[in-house]
Amino acid sequence: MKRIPMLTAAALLAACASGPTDERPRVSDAEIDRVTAVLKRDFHARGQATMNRVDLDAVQRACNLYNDNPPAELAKRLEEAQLKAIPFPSGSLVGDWKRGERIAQSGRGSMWSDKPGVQEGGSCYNCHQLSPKVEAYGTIGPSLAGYGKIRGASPEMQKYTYGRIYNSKAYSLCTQMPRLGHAGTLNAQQIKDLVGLLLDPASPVNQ
Amino acid sequence: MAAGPMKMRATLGSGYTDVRVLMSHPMETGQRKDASGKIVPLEFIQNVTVKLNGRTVIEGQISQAVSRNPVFSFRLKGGAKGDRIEVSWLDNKGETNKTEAAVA
Amino acid sequence: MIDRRRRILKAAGALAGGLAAGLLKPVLAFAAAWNKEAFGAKTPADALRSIGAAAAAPSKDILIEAPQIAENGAVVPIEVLSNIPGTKSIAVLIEKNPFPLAARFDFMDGALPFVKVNVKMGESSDVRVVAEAGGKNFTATKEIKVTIGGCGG
Amino acid sequence: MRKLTCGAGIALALALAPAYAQKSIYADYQRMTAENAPTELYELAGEELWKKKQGPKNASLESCDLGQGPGVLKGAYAALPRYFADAGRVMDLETRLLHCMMTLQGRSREEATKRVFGNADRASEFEALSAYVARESNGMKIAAGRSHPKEQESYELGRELFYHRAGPWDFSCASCHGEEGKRIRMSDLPKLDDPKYVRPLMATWPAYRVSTSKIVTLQWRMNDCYRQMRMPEPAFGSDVTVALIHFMTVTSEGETYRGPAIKR
Repeated sequence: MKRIPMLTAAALLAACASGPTDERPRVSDAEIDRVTAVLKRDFHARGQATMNRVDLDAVQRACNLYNDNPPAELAKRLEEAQLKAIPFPSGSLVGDWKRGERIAQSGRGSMWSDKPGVQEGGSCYNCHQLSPKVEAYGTIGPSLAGYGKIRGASPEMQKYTYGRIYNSKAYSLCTQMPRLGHAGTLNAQQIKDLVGLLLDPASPVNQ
Repeated sequence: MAAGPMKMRATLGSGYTDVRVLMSHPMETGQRKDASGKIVPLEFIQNVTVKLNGRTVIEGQISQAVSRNPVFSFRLKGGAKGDRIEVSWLDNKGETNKTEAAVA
Repeated sequence: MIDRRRRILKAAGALAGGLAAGLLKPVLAFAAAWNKEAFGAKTPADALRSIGAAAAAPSKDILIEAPQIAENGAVVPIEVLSNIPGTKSIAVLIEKNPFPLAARFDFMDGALPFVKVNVKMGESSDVRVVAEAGGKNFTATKEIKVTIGGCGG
Repeated sequence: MRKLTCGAGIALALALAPAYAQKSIYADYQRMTAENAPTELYELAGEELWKKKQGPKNASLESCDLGQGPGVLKGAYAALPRYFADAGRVMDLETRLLHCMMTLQGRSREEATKRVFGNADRASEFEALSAYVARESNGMKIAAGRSHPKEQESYELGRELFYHRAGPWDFSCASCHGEEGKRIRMSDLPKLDDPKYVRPLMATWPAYRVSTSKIVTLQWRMNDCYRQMRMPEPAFGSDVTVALIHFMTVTSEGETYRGPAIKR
């Protein structure tokens, strides 16, 4: 799986050509801190969306600081730390693709308007094509149609796929994909079910 | 909310008078659930009447399939500035409302 | 006035009881003209039968302007014009809606057989228009695809 | 009996082969819904609210200065957000309306902002008033304030916020609105730092939203985006929401305003 497309320097240059105001200026650590301070002043907690969500971790800070294009050495170091923190379950990671499909379809979870706790929502179709039969898919991320058919379901592929869903930043630091396990949006069983959706030969993704 | 405001515009077109009327109405289908999961009861306009200078020229019957806050356009033959147009509606709960406008 | 209503009721195939109720409550008189049977019909065929239009001949003189594809079924604009001389009424049916008959308009002297209205569509469907002129019924259809169904709201 | 829950959720039943064509497949739909939009109902309700005496001072908003002088509505919306010396800050329309409710009508912030976003049954005061005021800028060129240092500051804050990633899902506005030609589910995603996309958008807010049958404003749009970004809630009329609106409005400079309009 390749890196999810993101704001590249080329895209920014192209954007600059169309108008004077759309260039993202480089920001300093101090400016990032100033934005965080403004967010802390202007936002309030609502439901499960508590104010600590405004605080930045090292990954977010690096991506903000370098316009999603951090130096390779820094990216590698942070990716490794993210990878090390993924609690991989033992045994097969291929869950129930039918439950996985429901999770992939739902956009619920982690919003102030959602019930607290883990919901059945991975928002996967918001950004990815999965089952070719489902036409309402987004294009922010790459198409995952045929994901398992192409790659097989070896233990290594299971682990990679699980990890990629749990914490995508462990593989590509500034990907736009949320860290669904790390953020507490999905639990281990739900991620396994999504792995099932992607890898199970019977899953609609692989038809 | 049922009988909210109405708004109408009647303008002289080429050979006809164009009547556009807006109605505030929820047009509930009886299928929708509210935030607490309860079914919102059926509530919709059933009859729409258009009068020109006091005489009925269009009688409409509509169902809950008409969208919330209904917008209708009608065309009346000929017409002259100052002609009085009146549009009224009646819903399944017996609520009613009407509006009047002069052709401009 | 009463003659007028009688004619509508007859055309609409409503029950005589409705007429009596209408006469008793003059303010709400036009309520009686709502064709409960036709609007309650669950198939296009039943609805057409209820408005006396079971046999309608296809006509190119009924013009339906509507988007080929609607982004949201909660609001689908439909514009209908009949060029058939002497058109007295226009009915709009959304064939795949739970209750297909969406609207019916009677046009008297002074009105053109034209209407534009927003309707809800639960799913992609043919929209059928039936025009009545000179005691005969004519029909035309147009398919409208719907991305997000709109009967819930 | 046929399935009665038609439309609950996303019921897709069509082949959208080239789903992402250059010209939106919904162009006809958007044109026709725009022609048949019930926005005037809200403009009417807004006009009533503008003239209605209320609050401890039993005053109307008729002498509210939206930047063009007390009570002047013509062109006011097209020139917002802008700096207001009497408030010492940059304000968008809704923030300014709140300011007038507090100063002219003597209402408390708490009371006036109890219900800033309405529903299909009843629009909020801000929504109806926005529709009424915005209509009076129809046909005028969008020109948000940019000359005062505070205006420059607000614009720059908006630009930084647009790209600032935070929250449990690490999103910035640009996560969804930073690239051309993307969509979320079936919905096209405009690249909001690009005049090409943002100009037609800013020219059509506030708008009647077909999917929810209600009028929506830019303050609502900012609020709901942050909800979907899994962030805490921004305060109504805060510097954050005003700055983002300011950033996008400045990016739309020169576009002819043509709202209130309709959105999907």
